[in-house]
Amino acid sequence: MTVDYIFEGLNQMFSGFTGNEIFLIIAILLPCVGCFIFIALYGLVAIYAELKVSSFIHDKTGPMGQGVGLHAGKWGLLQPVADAIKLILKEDIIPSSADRPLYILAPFIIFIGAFVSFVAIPFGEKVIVADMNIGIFYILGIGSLAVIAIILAGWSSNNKWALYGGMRSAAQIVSYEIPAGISLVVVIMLTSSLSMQEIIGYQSGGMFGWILFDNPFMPIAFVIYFISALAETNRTPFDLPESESELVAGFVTEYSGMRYAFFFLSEYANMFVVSAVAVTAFLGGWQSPFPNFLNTSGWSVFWMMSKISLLIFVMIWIRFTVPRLRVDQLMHLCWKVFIPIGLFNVFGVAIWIIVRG
Amino acid sequence: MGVVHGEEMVLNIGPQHPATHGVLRLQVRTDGEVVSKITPYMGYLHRCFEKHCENVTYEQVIPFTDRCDYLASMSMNFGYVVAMERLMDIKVNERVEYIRIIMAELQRIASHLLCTGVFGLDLGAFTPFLWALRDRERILDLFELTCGARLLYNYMWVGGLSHDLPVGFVESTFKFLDYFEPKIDELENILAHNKILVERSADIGVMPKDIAISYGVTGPNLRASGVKWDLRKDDPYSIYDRFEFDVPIGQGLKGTVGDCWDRFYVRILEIRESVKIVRQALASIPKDGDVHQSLPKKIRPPKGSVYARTETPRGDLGYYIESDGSPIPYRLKMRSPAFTALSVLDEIGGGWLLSDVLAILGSLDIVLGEIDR
Amino acid sequence: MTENQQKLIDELVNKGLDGDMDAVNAHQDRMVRAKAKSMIMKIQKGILKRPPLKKISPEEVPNGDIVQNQEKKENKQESTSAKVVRKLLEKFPNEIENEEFDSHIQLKPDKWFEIATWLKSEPELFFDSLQCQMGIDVQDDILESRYNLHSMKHNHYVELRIAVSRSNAKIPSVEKIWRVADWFERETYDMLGIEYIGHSDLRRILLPDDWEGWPLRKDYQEQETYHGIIVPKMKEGWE
Amino acid sequence: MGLFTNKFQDNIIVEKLDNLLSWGRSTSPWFFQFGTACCAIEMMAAAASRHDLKRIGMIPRSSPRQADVMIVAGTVTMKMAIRVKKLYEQMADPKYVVAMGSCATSGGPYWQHGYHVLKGVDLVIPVDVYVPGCPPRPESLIEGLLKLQEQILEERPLTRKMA
Repeated sequence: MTVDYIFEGLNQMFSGFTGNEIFLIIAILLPCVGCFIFIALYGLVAIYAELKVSSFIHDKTGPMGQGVGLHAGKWGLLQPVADAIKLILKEDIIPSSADRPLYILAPFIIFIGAFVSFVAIPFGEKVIVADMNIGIFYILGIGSLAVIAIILAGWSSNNKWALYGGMRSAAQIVSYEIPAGISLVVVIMLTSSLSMQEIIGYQSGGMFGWILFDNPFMPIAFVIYFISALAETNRTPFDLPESESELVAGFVTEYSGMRYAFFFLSEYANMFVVSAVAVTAFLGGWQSPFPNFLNTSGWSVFWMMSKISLLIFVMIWIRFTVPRLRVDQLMHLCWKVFIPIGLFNVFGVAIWIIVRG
Repeated sequence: MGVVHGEEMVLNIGPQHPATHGVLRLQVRTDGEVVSKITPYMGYLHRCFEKHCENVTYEQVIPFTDRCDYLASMSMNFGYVVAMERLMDIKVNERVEYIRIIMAELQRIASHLLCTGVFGLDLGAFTPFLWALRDRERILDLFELTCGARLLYNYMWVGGLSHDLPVGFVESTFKFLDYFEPKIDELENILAHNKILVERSADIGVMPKDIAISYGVTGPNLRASGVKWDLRKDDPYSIYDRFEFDVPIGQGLKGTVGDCWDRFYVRILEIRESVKIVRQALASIPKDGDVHQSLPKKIRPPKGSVYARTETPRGDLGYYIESDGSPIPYRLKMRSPAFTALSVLDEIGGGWLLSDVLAILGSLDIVLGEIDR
Repeated sequence: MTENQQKLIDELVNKGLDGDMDAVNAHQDRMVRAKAKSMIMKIQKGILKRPPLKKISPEEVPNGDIVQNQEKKENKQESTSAKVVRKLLEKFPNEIENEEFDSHIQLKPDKWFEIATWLKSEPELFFDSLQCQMGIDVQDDILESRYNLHSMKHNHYVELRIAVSRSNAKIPSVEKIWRVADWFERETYDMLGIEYIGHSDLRRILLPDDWEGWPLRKDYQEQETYHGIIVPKMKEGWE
Repeated sequence: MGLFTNKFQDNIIVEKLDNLLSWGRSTSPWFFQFGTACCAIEMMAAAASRHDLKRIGMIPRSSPRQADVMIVAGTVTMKMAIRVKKLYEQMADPKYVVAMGSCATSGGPYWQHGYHVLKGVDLVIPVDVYVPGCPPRPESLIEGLLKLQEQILEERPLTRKMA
């Protein structure tokens, strides 16, 4: 989509120039750079939000930029920037006993997984990097890259805590992809499309057109998806891979400086991606919740972002409210609760579609 | 298909680990996530308390007792002065007794608050911990008002107290209690009846009665196993026999008697009982009485020995003092409750998952300063 | 002069002769005080003989129920001690070393394990909980291991002491009877070097394994360095 | 980072970059929860609701790899001293140490007869800021950390040092 527009635009601007292939490369690179900058900026905002929200839940003030010299701005707004600068310039330690290539590779893989998913997220009718006809399938597939990265990180660090974190994470993410997938299957059955834009198109006409309110099975599917998404992003109550009071820092125990920052950033990027999928599949995507109210293409980015932010806020809220589950309880919840309910949901929706015609 | 056994892995938890509440090392044998044997290694905070006691005078021992259990310094002082007064046969006046009990019970609330909060933290709930610390700060304010220190007080002296209560203490304590009582419900709601916390702690690490007694486990841990044993009731020291309060015991409301949840919940119930005691004591405290009245001119206890026990937030604290008639103790042994509580860990912690072991450790409420001394 | 008074004077005289004149001076009755002092003078001059020390031999421990009950009311601790002694003598004669049982019972180390088993299983005593176990360096080359026992059922206490010489500091372990003794004995071993025979895992518990010496012995000298770190109290430039 | 440390001549660009870097470091010193004894409780109190170390940008980390400041809160014993050194070595540069309380500074009340107590953590690792007190109040810990921030702010990470 966006790539096409940029390619055409460039062609028109420099009509007469022959090397079209260069334009194509530029047209592909530009959205990528845009995405990267977006993720970086969004990461800073999300970290700041997490600090602040958690602080308010804890009866604190959070970063206030108090300190000496050039402090971190009003309300500590520059706090994440300072964190980033510090992390970039910290010493990069690779333990001598670590598996060096894998150790270096892991943070990149996890970041690539999060980064590539952004390609298929629609922020508006035209604002999408690539509107694939298998968009939702693509995001689910790419999202699984995180498992590989976490296992690599846990294994290559040659640290027992990291290994525990990696193994727990592998079991957890692989398991929770099934209920997440099943609850999205329901959506696909309704819309009979895998394309993100078409799913959103199905939900036009305000809040009550959303798939969430489409039939009585959908809220169940939404809850299952959202909880599975929490598990996939390793957030409390499913933060077993990096559970601080058990495994020190889990699979990132040995990482420092820039490499740690990548893990940190991709956690927030993953949160964004799963929230975006939830918004697309259940909450009407970039459409306005009220029919014909601010429903222009300019406002669509706003609606999309605010819905995603709401879900991210809920994720932070849950993180600072509930304790952590245990490994076996986690698996129990997935295999014995979510998957049966999810399958029942699929069955129910299928009948619903037939009955409704 | 038989049961598949992997190779066992030895895991060292600590000495610097967020779950060990200080500097404790647990050497854990694990098969996957299942823990088969736990060997605690302590002594990372061995500060030679008993050697110090053999080198300083009886008065100077009190600050060192403070530093042993830094979460319940008042109770540690209390135990020592009770032992010394028994050895020297000193009677203190009514006002001193009342103030001591108020302080000890406030300290019990503070200590249990931290313990319940940290137990939540071990299970991954971060917020209740900070809320508990927030309320604890208010108690520390009261202590600060009284003796100027926040954590280590050196407040109770042999035969008296270092300071009398400040003006307005009774009112501010009543005010605190009025503020605090709804907060207990809040803590109970967010932690004790949280579904996930119940799942994580009920039926986990069950400690039967006989094991608890054989291992010398005391205090809330013993009471959670269903033994109604509280020195304040069964062997009253000071003036505890004048107050009305219950001794909560574990009932297995969510699982078996003596599981982690019981140990955790008994502490919340004890906070309520302590609030009761403080209210009664504040209401009936005598207005006059010099807190320095029975301070001895010099502390030279007669030749002999004494073993006195008091109930601290963590259990029976015993001081064994051997005196040779000089102003310096010949030998002073502290029988610390957390020391025995930790020794039971291997017995009740084997066979559980790694996360459970840390939950059990959290529910035993250990303080390393007191274990290592 | 009544018999009681005479006994009291004897006691005071004995105390005074042992160096504790405070006890004599602190006595309230002037008559008794004066008599005691004059007696001490006479003894020191060699006119009189020193009165015999009061002794309670095991046979004199009251057996009658009425007497025992009276004593129970007066002093619970003492009565438990006496009861334990009476029963102990029936079962294990020749194991008690001391003659005064007011505060404690002194045992010989040899049969300690059997005695401990019996103490826990005997229904009338039933010491099911070992409150405290400690070691102490009594001067004159003697180390003592002291046990404070308590019964949850009967709510009574007793203190037992076992003395051994430094050169042969070996005491049977009671780890198997009261599980809590496991760590207590390890601690005593760590601090004083008393060896507990039969202990399953007698290692240092608080100090590092490669530490030298037994810190709570009175003649302990700190080691100079530990793994290259200076141990003693003086830092460069202090004082 | 080691690649660029102290490699550049002093000029206007390097100076500005230096300022930026030291600002980043001083504003976000994540601390390693190294609580050993009584002072650890006061450190927790300082990080908790009333005093709130997050205000000055300090976040607790439990892995030494990701921490910048090691607050040695409490008595360090001989048995622990070896581990302290090891943990310090595991931290990534730039790293700073705050000795909190008299025990970590000099052995505190245990300096005379404490045969097993390290008489000051500076015998094992270099210390940047000493916070006195037994235990120091959270306010004094925060004061010490602000002193540390001042110290970091004056650093010139990139500029070549005059020999």
